[in-house]
Amino acid sequence: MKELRDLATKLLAEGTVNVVLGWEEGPRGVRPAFATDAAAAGRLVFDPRCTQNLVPYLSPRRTQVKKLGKAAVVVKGCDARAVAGLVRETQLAREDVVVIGVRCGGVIADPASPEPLSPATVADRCPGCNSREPKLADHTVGELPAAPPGESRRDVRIADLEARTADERWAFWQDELGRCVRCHACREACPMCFCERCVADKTQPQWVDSSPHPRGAFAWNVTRALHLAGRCVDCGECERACPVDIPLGLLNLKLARVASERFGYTATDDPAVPSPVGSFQKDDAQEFIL
Amino acid sequence: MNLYEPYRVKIAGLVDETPDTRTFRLEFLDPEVARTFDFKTGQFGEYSAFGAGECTFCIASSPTRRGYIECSFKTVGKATTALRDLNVGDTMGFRGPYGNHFPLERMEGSSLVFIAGGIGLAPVRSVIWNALDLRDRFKDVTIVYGARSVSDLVYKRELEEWAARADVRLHQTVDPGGETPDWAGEVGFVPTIVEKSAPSATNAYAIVCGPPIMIKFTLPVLKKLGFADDRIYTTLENRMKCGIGKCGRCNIGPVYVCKDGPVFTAEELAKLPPEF
Amino acid sequence: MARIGVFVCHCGENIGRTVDCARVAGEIGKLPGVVHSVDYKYMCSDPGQALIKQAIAEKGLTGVVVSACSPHMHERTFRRAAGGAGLNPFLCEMANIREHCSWIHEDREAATDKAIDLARVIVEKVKRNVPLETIRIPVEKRALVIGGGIAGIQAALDLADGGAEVVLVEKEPSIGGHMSQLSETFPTLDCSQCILTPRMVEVYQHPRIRLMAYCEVDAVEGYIGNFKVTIRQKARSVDETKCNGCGACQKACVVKNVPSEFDERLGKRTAIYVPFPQAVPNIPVIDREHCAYFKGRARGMKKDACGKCKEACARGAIDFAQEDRFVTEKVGAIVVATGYELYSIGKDQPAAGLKGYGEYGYGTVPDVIDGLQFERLASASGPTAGKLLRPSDGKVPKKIVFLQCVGSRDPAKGIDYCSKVCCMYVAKHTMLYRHKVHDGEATVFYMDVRAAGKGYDEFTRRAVEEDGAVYVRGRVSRVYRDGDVVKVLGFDTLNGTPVEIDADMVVLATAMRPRKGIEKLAQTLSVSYDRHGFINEAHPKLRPVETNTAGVFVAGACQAPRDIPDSVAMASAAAAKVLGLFSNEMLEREPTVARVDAALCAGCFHCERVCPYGAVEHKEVRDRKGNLLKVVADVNPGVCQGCGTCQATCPSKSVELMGFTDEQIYAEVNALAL
Amino acid sequence: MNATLDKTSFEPRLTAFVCNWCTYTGADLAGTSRLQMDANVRIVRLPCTGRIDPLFIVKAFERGADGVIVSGCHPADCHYTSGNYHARRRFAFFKELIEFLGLPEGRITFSWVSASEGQKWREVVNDATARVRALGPFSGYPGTELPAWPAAGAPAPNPAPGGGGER
Amino acid sequence: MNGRTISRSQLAALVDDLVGSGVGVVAPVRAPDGRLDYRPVARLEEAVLDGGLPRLSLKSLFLPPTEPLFSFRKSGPDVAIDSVPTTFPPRLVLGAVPCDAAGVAALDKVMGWDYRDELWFGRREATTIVSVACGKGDASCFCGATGNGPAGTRGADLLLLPLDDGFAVEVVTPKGEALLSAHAGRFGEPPNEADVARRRAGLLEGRVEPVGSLAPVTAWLGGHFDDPVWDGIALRCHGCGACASVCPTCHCFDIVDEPEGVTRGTRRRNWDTCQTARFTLHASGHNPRSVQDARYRQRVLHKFSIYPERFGELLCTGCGRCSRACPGGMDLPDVLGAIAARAAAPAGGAA
Repeated sequence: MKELRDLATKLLAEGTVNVVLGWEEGPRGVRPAFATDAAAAGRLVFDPRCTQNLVPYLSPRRTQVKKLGKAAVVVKGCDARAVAGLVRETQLAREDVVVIGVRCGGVIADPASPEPLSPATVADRCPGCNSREPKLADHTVGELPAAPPGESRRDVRIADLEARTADERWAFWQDELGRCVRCHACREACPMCFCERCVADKTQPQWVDSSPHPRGAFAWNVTRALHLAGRCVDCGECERACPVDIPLGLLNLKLARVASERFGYTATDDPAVPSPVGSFQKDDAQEFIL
Repeated sequence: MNLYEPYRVKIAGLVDETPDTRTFRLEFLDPEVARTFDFKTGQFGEYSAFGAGECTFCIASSPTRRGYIECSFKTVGKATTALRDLNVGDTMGFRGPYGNHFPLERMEGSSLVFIAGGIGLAPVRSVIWNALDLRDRFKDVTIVYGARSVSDLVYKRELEEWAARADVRLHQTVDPGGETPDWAGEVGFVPTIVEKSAPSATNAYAIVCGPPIMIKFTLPVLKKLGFADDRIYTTLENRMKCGIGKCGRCNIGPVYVCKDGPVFTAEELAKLPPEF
Repeated sequence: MARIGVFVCHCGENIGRTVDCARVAGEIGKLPGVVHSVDYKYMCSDPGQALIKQAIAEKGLTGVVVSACSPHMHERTFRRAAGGAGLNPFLCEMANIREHCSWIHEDREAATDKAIDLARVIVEKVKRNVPLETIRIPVEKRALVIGGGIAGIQAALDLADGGAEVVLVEKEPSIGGHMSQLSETFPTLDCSQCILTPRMVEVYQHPRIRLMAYCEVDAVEGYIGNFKVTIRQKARSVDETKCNGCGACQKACVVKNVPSEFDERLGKRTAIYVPFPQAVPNIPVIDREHCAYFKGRARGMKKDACGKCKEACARGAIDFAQEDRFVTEKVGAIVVATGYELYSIGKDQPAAGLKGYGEYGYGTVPDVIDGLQFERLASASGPTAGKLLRPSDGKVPKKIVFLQCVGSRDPAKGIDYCSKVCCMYVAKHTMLYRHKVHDGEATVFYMDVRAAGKGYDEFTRRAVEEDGAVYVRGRVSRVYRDGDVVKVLGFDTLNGTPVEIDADMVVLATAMRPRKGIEKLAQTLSVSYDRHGFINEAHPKLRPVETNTAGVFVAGACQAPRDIPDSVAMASAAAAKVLGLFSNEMLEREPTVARVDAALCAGCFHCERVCPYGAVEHKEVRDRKGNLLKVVADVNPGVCQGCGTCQATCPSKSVELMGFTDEQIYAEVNALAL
Repeated sequence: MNATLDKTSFEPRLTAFVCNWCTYTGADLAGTSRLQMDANVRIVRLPCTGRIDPLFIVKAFERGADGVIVSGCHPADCHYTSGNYHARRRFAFFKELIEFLGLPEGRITFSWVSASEGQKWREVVNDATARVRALGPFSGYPGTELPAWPAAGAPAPNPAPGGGGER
Repeated sequence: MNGRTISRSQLAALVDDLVGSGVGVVAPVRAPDGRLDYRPVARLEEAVLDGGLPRLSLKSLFLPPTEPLFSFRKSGPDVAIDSVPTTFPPRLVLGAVPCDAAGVAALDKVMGWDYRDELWFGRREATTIVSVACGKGDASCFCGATGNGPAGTRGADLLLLPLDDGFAVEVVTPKGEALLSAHAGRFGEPPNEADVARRRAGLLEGRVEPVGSLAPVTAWLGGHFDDPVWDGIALRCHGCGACASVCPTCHCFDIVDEPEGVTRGTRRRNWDTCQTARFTLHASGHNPRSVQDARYRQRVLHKFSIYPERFGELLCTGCGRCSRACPGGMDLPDVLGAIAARAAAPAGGAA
């Protein structure tokens, strides 16, 4: 923690950056901090409650954050993939951000929860994580903690869903997506949803009904998942943001597996690795095409 | 039937004012509504292109002309594009009249100065005809109207009519560069022409409508000419959906534009937060 | 305000038989925005078109739908008609109720219902059509010719003589191609080099031809009229501006035993060499694989292992440090004339699906050679100076067996086509042989003799009748070395008897294949090729020298096996096509191109990644004060070909393909709701 | 779609998104060759499969299609050289997603049909139609009704078969 | 307390009676993921009374996330309109959380001023709301500060206060009284007043709300639109509007047309939120609220200044859902506390 605070203070003092995006104690657990002075830098924390990915704040559309000046951002390994995503898709110049990596032993699913990190509280993406130390970082702080506790539940859930009949899956998802109120919090919290105007807000024509009826919810969730196919960085923010607890991560993970199995792509914090969107192999599998 | 169900109206006529601005004359399909429908000048309505949605414009015709209403609109979005696709004889929807109005009754016995820019003439036109139809109740009537170019002037036929009337002083202008070789009117921005024509502020009211930038520069001119802030009226065009004070979209600070407006005095406007 | 006119065509009985056209017109007439809907016997007839023009004028139509045949048949017709009546041609569309309806359904009810649907879909689309202007682009009046064989030479000369600038790219050190290797040519037996070399010199000296030998096309961007070609100039290790072709370097070269490509490995050359004496340009090249200097360098030696050529060169033209260079050329058209190579007879096959002829002993029996090698043995400029001597021991062969169709017409070996020239050159070979070795016996195994062509059949008959070649109809099962002789085991299918010949030499007439690497070049040029690698012509009968990519033409044996007259004829034809293209100052193109809405574009550049044409460029968006707000995509309408992949890829749909906008497609899909 | 239709008399509606150069032309060839086929398919012509957005397919189902066909040039045949390769990736993601969401198999048919494959186009049309006919009307596609107002004594909406328990 | 008692078994029987007589009963139901949703129930056992806040507030039962306003059919130039019903079959909400019920009551004001929203009031009139006093508050709750409290009766027709076996029943409205008298046999004697008082007090025991009195905040907000307190207030805010979705009083909506083909379609009313840039964006590209600070300020002002000024009550019931739902760590009590501090600071001084 001291290492992080000292580094943030130094970067601010040297004028290397004008603001450090990190986490601080808030009224409900930790919350994002926009530290512009030493005092604020001295309040930065990193612990398993730092679940939130701060990279969405680096989107060029966040004009108010941009106005604060050049930023450093504290990232976990998973968050670093989002930085890479923004760099890969020319939303952020690598040299315009200082990346402070934190070595991570897993975070808890609900950052407001007072419970400690445990197999019961750990975020779904953490067990088995292989990017606990960001490679993209300009600075990396902290000791590498023990590996995240517990086992991934989502692998089991995907396997379970895949084992069901199509009708059962259909019923499952109609029920889950049926709660969607089309607030689009999933989109706003997503580091990779940086469009100037989302296709769901396009009215001429209205491809995606704006209504939160089952049809609109289906169209939106299909669209969201597809637009993140091969781009999702698996930071879990969409699912965390969803006020009605739709398991969006399952859709993302399913498509991440498609990207990996069909196109050999895994989300990475190396911006030089091309995403499967915009590339192809002549021998991509096409068993589903007659 | 609920609040949000529109009257069905038939397009009885249309005029292309400019390449992207069109005026519809609308007649109510329900004869009872046609007979009883009444409104006051400055009020607005929600116009439907069924399948595309609603859009908000003031009623551009005068309440003195009964049996129909008129609206003028520029093609900018989905609904206006769909409205433009309609032909004479087609059915569209209308909800209204909504909102407050220009207090013409209060202005009786006074001179009226109308200042409008571009399609901002639409709400003003309603007041103009209302006043002209009751001409003997008002003193001088002055109209300053400008647009970016000659082809952007709306209601050209009526401008000719007003120009020909002895009881109306009409100053037409286009922005520098917008004139044609045979343009007989003024060349210059509306505030400049207002200053030049210098209508008397004595016992007069000003009604100003147009793009925000025009209003911004016209208000000081009016002030200089001696118009008090509470004798200058304008209308606001915030985004609206319901038109009846529920949907929350048209709030400017504590004001619901759809109910407290759309007509405001300059005095009232000055007190509002700058969110319009 | 939509005012759509719909015109339903009966196409005589073609549509009318199964589709109730009057009902289609009636139903469509009830749609919102349709102000005119009629049916007529033949819409494409003059009176039919007149109906459209009249309705446009009288009803003030804002869009026209012709419900008739495929747009591939008559879209141009009706768009021209609409244009003639003052309507923007792109406000006219066709609903295909013939190919896609009346011709494939018998149930009149179902077919009529479907025709109504199809027409409604297009009506809804047309409502969203916007006027478009044909794109006009300037033409760069320079041509690129790829390949310096006889086809490329002919094309280059015709083009240059026709007034066009030409860039001729040849990957070998010299132009001339296979024709320069031939001894004599059929059916006249005139000397190949004698007729070719003057043309080579002409190329070299032509003021409008830029000859780029020892070069390869690396990349091609752009489109018809405006290609940008990147050409790799391979390092010769010899400064072309200094070399005067004196040959001193070759004399000095210590490496003298490199198998000569020009002599089909029957002769030797030095490491620094010109392929043959009449080479154009007459500038040597260092074969770095064999050169002692470079071999030393490759072994990591600090000291120069050699340098004799450099010492020998009085003009200081040897440049060991030379590297590949890239130059770009702007051209308006491209002629592909990369020629052929012979089917590799051994087991080592360059392409999947091809099998070798191990049973014929090629490569293991020195006296089994292919046709080109025979040409070199027979050529006065060849390794034997024109004396016919067999490779193994230099003896004069008294008995030569010629095998036709080695590879060709043999689906089992992977090639099912006829190589076309072999029957003729085998006949020629027997004659050359008999002219040089009067007592020699020439036996030809053939499947049949294909000698269609002016003077061709006479030529093959002459081989038999005047020069005594023995033609045996049948296949050879095995060729092997037996002491001093080459045993040929075959079967005479006319007599039904096995044939066994003790030959001194065997010549295999192997199949012609396109040049190695043709697929890569074709992909670079975005032209299609068949499964053998031959470039596809745009139409086998009507557009034989065009490809499916506008502005790219094809000549010679890279399109299919061709002999010299065919290749030359194609080359002239291609040149004529290019000159026709160049006779226009501007080209007209359909305005089906993508446009980016800069306000909505977030600049993720997925569109750039998927664009097959590199049409997406970067554009800076600045505020009034000049501050950079963002960098967005921008489509170069001249380069865009209108596939629309960008739009489907764009997550926010900030790019629209004109003619197939989201609004139009949405309207079409929406129109299919019951 | 009218879900009450007798299944045996049910004639499905299929929307086909095809490229202009291969499949549309192949369908033209089928016509020229007078190859009789089911009349259930309505073609929407696009320049290239590269232009086909999964949104089109979603919208087609929203507008009552019981099935969708997507067809274009074979790999390496694309008129625009690579539009179909990009489309293939897009369709792979879409197909896997939509199946994961439980869309009944057989509602969507992907195919490559070249300009010379009129015969194949007929097979694609007839097979797809037969598949969708067997599946019945797609009345299960999400609609616009919310289950908000409880009918008298209506049971709580059943948490999907197997939809509960494990979260 | 003016009421009666009802045992659990009698309450179960009451539900059976109601369901049997065709009244829809809605109650908090445990979803497979453990969260609560207001859903129709057939029997009391399905309901979870006093289990805390359901995911979405009670407002969704009266202003559904989406609802049709009417449908239309076109034929040539003509359009026919098919209305939707504005009367609804009877319904009972059992187990409304008091802060949710209070939200519905607050919304009656805006839905009824001048123009009366028939769809809202049609549902209101058809629905009887039975609240259950809340014992599940957490650190984000501030219902006390909004004047309601865990046993608040605002918006409820009846209020149930849990006893050892069953509930004390407080009659709040004539509609509640009607329910009680129609099913009088199900209800028992009035409860022990002292016990009720003790239990009421117990609900507040140990509770510390994250923000104190809101009166100074409301008083201060009106004149401080441009105060520096707003600068950077929403840096953390994603503008996602999750807060508005879960809020019992956020009622902004959108009206959209959804075509179902060339000739048919439906006009719908859908939830919307002032937290997105799109909300006020003009077709011209001009946006009166161009930054998130302005949008967040609008939300605060609407709840704590505009609405009180116009309708005499807060547009917030202190349920705390917005804080819990926020993915960016925005916390309304925290913001209100900052404003209160600012209001308390000497004029012009720093907060």
